[in-house]
Parts: sequence; C-alpha cells; structure tokens
Amino acid sequence: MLESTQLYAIAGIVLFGMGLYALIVFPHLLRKILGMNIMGTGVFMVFVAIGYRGLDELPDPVPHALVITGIVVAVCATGLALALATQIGIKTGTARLTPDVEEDDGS
Amino acid sequence: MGITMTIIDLLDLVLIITLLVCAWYALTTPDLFNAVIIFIAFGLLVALAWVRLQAPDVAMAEAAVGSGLTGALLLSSLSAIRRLQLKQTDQHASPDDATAK
Amino acid sequence: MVADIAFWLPLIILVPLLAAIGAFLFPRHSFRFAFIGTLVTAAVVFGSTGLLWQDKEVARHAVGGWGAPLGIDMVLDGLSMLMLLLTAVIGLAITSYARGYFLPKNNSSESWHQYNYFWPLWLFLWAALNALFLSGDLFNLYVTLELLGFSAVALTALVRKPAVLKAAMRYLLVSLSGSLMYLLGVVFLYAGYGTLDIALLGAVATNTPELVAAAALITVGLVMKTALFPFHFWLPPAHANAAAPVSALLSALVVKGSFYILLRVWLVALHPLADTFIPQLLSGLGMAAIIWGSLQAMRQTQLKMLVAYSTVAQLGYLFLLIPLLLRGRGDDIAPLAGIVIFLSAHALAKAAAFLSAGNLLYAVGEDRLSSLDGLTRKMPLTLAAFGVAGVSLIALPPSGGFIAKWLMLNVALEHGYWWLMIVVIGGGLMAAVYIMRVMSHLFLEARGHKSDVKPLPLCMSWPPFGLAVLAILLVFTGVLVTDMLVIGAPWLLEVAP
Amino acid sequence: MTAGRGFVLLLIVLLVLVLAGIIALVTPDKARLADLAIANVPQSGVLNPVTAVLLNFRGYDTLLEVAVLFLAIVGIWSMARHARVWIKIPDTPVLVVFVRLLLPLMVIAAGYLFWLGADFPGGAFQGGAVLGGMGVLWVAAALWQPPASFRRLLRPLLSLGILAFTTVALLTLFMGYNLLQYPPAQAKTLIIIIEGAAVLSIGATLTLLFIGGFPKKRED
Repeated sequence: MLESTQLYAIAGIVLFGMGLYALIVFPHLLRKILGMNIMGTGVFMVFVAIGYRGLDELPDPVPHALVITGIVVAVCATGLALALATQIGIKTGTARLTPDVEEDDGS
Repeated sequence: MGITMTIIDLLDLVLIITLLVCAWYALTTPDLFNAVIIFIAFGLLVALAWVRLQAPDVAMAEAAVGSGLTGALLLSSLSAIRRLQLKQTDQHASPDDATAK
Repeated sequence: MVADIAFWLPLIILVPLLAAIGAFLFPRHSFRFAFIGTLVTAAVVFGSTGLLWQDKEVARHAVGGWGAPLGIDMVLDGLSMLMLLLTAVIGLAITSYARGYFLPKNNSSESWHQYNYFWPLWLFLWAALNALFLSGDLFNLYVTLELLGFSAVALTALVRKPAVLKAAMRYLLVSLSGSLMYLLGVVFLYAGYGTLDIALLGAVATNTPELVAAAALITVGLVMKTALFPFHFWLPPAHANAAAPVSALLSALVVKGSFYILLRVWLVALHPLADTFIPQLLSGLGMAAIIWGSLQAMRQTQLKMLVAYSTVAQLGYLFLLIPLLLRGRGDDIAPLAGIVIFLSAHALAKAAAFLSAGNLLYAVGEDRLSSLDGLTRKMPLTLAAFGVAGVSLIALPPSGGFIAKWLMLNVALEHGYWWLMIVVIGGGLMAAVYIMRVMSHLFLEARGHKSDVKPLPLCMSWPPFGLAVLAILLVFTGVLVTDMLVIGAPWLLEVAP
Repeated sequence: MTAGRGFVLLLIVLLVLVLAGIIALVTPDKARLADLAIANVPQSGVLNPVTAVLLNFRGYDTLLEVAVLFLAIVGIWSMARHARVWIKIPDTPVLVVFVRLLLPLMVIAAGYLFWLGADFPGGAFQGGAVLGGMGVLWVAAALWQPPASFRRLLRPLLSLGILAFTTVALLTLFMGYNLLQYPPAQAKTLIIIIEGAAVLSIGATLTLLFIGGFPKKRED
C-alpha cells in the first residue's frame, strides 16, 4: 500500500517527466519555459515528500529550506529566460526556437 | 483512526490527480494565455500540496513566487510577444502558438 | 589568522563577488572594479596555492561553524586548487584582453552598454567558478551551477544578433534542464543517505537502486552541461557566436566547471558504481566526441566555428580515462594527472585560440577562413599565438597536450585499453588537419587589399600569446601536478560521520 | 518529427517509471538531517527551523541565492535595454481604489511575514515576495511612473541584500570566526539585519524581473 509521502514523490517524478517532455518537444519558448517550471516543481515535490513522515513526526526542515532556495532560483531562471525570449521576439518576430542547426531531440 | 487515514489519503489522491491534470493542460492547451492561467492555478494547487506535506514555509513561497510572480512574469512576456507579433504581421500570421501542439 | 589557509577560502569567492557588485553599482567605474578585483582574486588564489603547497594537506572551512552534514563545508584539495589556479591565470588574460576588445571605439550607447555589463557578468562568472571548485556540498553545487549558467548565458547574449540570442536561449534551456536533472539526482541521494556532503556520502554510499538512479540523473545532467557528444548540439553556435573573450571563457572554463563536479562526484559519492557500465559508456561517448567533433571541425569554413567544434572533440578526451581513473582511485594518481593536465592544456590553448581568432576578427572584420589569407606579416604575434596553441591542441611535443596524451596512453596501455591509442592518435591527426587548414590560409601570400588591417592594442595581442606559451610550458609540470593532486587523495573524509 | 516525438515520449515514460519505482521503494525510515537540525535550532538564534536552516546552518547557500537574484537583474538588464511592454490593467476606478487599499496592507503583510519568520512560518523570501507582488500590482496598474531620480536608487536598492549579507560574512570572518558563524548572543540580530535588507532587495528584484528590463521608457 502506497503511503501519501510515496504518492507525492511519484507525482513529483511524473511532473518532472511532463516538464521535460514539453521542454524538448514544443517549439514555442514560453511553452518550454512553462515546462522548465513544471520540471522544477516536480523535483521540489520529490524533495519535500521524502522529508515528510506522517502527521505524528516533525517534517524535515532541510528540504523545506532548500526548496525555498530552489523556488527563488527558478523564478530568476524564468525571468532571465523570458527576457531572452522577448529579445528573440523583437529581433526575429517569433518566439520559437526553430531548428536552424540540427534537430535537437537527441536527449 | 483507520477511517480518517483513508479519507486523508483520498484527499491526497484527488489533489495529486488534479495537479497532474492541470500540469498536462498547462503544457498542451493550444492557447498560451489559457496555458499560463492554468499554470497559475497549478501553482496554487502545489501550494496546497505543500500544506498537506506540513511545509507551510514552502507553501507561502510557492503561492507568492512560484505561482503568483511567475504567472505575472509569464503574462507580461506573453502580452509583449503577442504585441510584437501583431506589429509585424508578416509571414508569422498566427499571434499565439496554436501550432505548438 | 592570515597564515591559516582556511581563512583564505571564503575570500577566493567573496573578492570577485564584491568586485562584481561594485562594477554593477558604479557603471562608470566598472573597469576599475574589474581590474582591482582581478588582481586581488588572482593574488588570493596564488597565495592560497603557496599555503596549500606548504601545508600539503586538505583545507576545510566549515561555513557557519556547523560543519557537514548540518552545515556546508568548503574544501580545498589539490584538485580544486589546480582548477582555481587555472581559472586565475586565464582570468588575468581575459581581463586584459577584454579591456581592449570591449572598450568602445566610438560613443555609441550600444558599445558602452556592452562594455559596462561585461565586467560585472565576468566577475560573477569567476566568483561562481571559484565557489563551484571549493564547494563540498551537493546542493550548494547546484546553486553555483545556476550562478555559472546564468552569467555564462548573459555573457553570450551580449552580442545582440538573432543567431546569437537563439544560441544563448538554447544554451540556457540545456543548462537549466541539466541543472534540474542534477538536482533530482541529489534528491535521490538525500532520500537514500540523508546527507548532502560529498565526502560523507562517499563514506556511506553503497550500490543501491537509489544510488544508480542518482548517478544516472547527475551524470546526464552534468554531461549535458559539459556538452559531451551527443549533447554537444548547443555548444558550437553559442561558443562560436559569442564575443571572443566570452568564447574563450566558455570553452576554456565554463564547460570544465560541470566536468569538475562530475569528476568529484564520481570519485567519491558514486564510487561504488565504478564497475558498472556508466563509466564505460562515458568513455565510449568520449571516443565518439573526438571523432565526430574532429570531423565537423575539418568541415568548417569559419574560424570560430572550427575552434568551437575542436572544443567538442577535445572534451571527449576528458572522458576517455574515467573507468580507469575510478578503478585506481587514490592509489594510482596517473589517470587523474593525465586528465587534469589535458584539461589545463586545453583550457590554455583553447582560450589562446579563441582570443587569437578574436584578434583576427577584430583586425579583418570577418572570420571566414578564406579572408585570413596572408595575415602573418600583419599580425605576427597573434599568428604565433594561434600556431603555438595549435601545437598543444594537436599535442605535438613539447606541449601540455603532448604530455597529457602521453600520460593517458601510458595508463591505457598498462590496463590493456589499446583501442584508446587508436582514438588518441587519430584525434591528434585530425586536429593536425584542421589546425593546418587555418595555418595554411594565414601563411598564404596575400592576394592584395589587406592594407586595412586595424592595429591591435598591446593588451589584446599579448594575452593569447602568453596563454599559448603556458600551454607549452605545461610539459614541464607533470611532476608538480601529480604532487599537487596527491593532496587530498583519495578524497574520502577522515572524520567519522 | 512525430516519430522523433514518439521516441522522446517513450524514453521519458521509461525514465519516469524507473525513477518512480525506485523512489517508492526507498524505505521512508532512512537517515535524514531532521533530528540534527531540530536539535540545533535553540543555538541558531531563531525558533523556526526552516529559517534556522536558511539563515544559519546553510546560510552560505542563501548568500549565493541572493547573489543569483542580483545576477538575474544584471543579466536581464544586459539583454534588454528597455523595459518590455508590460500588461496594463484597464484602470477602472474600482481597480484604482482596490489597489490603493491593497498596497499598504501588502507592505504591512510583508513586514509581518519577515518579522514572524524568525519564529513561525514565513521569512525574508516570503516577505520579499509579497513586497514584490505589491510592486507588480503597482506597476501593472500604472499607478506609478518611476521618476528619473528614483531610477538612480534602483542599483543600491538591488544590491542592499547581497551587500548586507557579504558584509556580515566578512565581519564574522575578520572577527576570527568562520564565515557566517554568528556568536550565539548576536545570532538573532545578525539574522534580522540580513533578512531586513534581503526583504527590500528581494521585493525590488522581483518587481524588476516583472518589468523585464531597465525601466527607462515604454516602447510605445
């Protein structure tokens, strides 16, 4: 029987996978950035879930602190990526990463 | 005890499924504006998950930064990019990424 | 206090960080901050090298006074010292070169903008690298990776052309997803072992499913950032299109940052998996990178693109010996010495190559190979720099590249890995072909109208030459490097967990 | 193209299945830092264990994180020389009144969160985030066009957090302690100083992330 901590950890992994898929497959930059955010949320969810031991025990504060750090880093990454995307929009008229070198779905 | 545990687990299950569905829609909805709105809702649900996992500090950070500010950032960029694309109505006729699907 | 090396560790990070803040706070004086920051950082690094050489033992600084596992430890051993030293040497050259390269020639606000933002970003990059090399904590390394990635991407995007911005975007996305994979791996390690300190993990890790999962995630994440074949697709456009000093930084140092973490994590925390297929796979990908990168480099028609593909190839060599390194670990320092000398020789030679390419571009205005005909007489020092760097990249004797490959081949043959010899020699031959292609253009007779070559300031002509000469001089450092690397080997914490 | 996508999907599904299986199998009784962290909270100067980890036990992470925030703005300004065209909420009177009412409340909430964070859930990041949210509303509702003189204050405001942090770090170092090792008696004061400066900087940083460029002029 799965406990809820495992349930959240598994959900985190699924979110990570979804985000990664969107990041690789969709051409629009905003979609890629959304994917990156969801990927990050997935990682954080696994992290917080493994620090949780049911209602009777105190949760582990270390993952909580690290996840807060992670959330702030993620919003910085988003801001930077969006600024770059907007610049690409200004310069090329489209906010897509059209493959101009080679197809990059090798990962 | 046993019954309360099951109810709580059920709540978790419902929350998680809603979360995953939201994430999937945010990533695949054809219209980007809708996608961002769903993403914001997703962030709030994640904050709820943090509360369920007894992480109130993370929940606050998520609601304010992960969902709220990230959402605002995405919306403002989206409107900027769309306005740019409307301005130069050349070969890229579709203003949003209806083809990103 | 001053004689205690632990006192100096935080300064190695804080000095460039403070200089970066100053350069941003006072844009009018940005270069002044960069200049002083560069000199002081280099001085602190050189001083610490002296102290470490004297002490001959690992220096640890428990930030916050708590110590691992609750706190974060900075660790300075031979390996991290050599990386810091390499960064400082290249950093000196970059600051000098970039002064000439970015200094606005007219009063356009665009070029002042570039000039003023280069300095804080470059100092941030330096601080991030130093923090990365000193960190002993896996999550702390994640934050330094992000610092490094952000500053590298922003530096790339200083050239505001569509192709460059796209390359920077691709670079950012690869970098971010790589970091997140790495972080998920770290979470698996925390789930399994309840600590984030690398040395402590090394003491408790065993071959478990969560260690395998963590190893896979961390390795893939870092390999993406190191641009090992087949994850190299983002590197050539970004490295070739960035401004010359930035290209030099990216190729010489930034990709080495993630490689360094890979090395350290595998040497200590993931070591129980040394005999699995993953190190073998890395070695195989290294071979593929050498062949593919060299073939691509031979096909390029633009100088900087050629140099960038050469980076793809040369990064492959770093991975060849990973299985042998892990098998020998601390008892046999030779594979590590080979890798580290190769890494240093490549960093110095590649920085020199990119800076010389930047000089040619600066003087002629374009970098198609055919436009370089007959430049030897006009820019002897730059050409000498490129040629000497080429000697080390091809690994002709006497050069750092040569001694590194010599060490690697010795180790490989000792263990019966004779096929590595074919790859190493073949890679050298292919490097000779693409380097010679460039040289032949440069030594061709000028076909007239090359009188409009812009004169170079001294601060731009000497740094590449100096770096290239250092790449050659590395040939004499084999013993010194080995002695240095022994400090801290086999990288396990003596303190009981 | 679709074949490529299918391949990616297949790989990721496999990855997710394997990783999910492994994480579900990791027994939940494995070692963790919780006990050690909670045992040391009384020496940290604050009562909220998460704040103790963030600002004391692993304060170095947070120092670098504040540096990341700072770097994000440096990076964005280096790329975008002007603010991007931002969304403008139609300024109906109701909205204006609403935002005007909300702003002071948010400032109070931010201060309260930061102050509370020492002992209860909350802290500098949450407080700063609320402050940032206030800034975003302010800018989006176009209630405020920053005057030229204010723009000169932006750089100092942005660097306040990182400067306070590094100053405290250097202070501890030069007083003969380890980096960011607070003497127990001064721990709370030092943490509050760092957090106070960080709240302002984080608020400013997040607002400027939203503006997405140096707030010079609107592009149309």
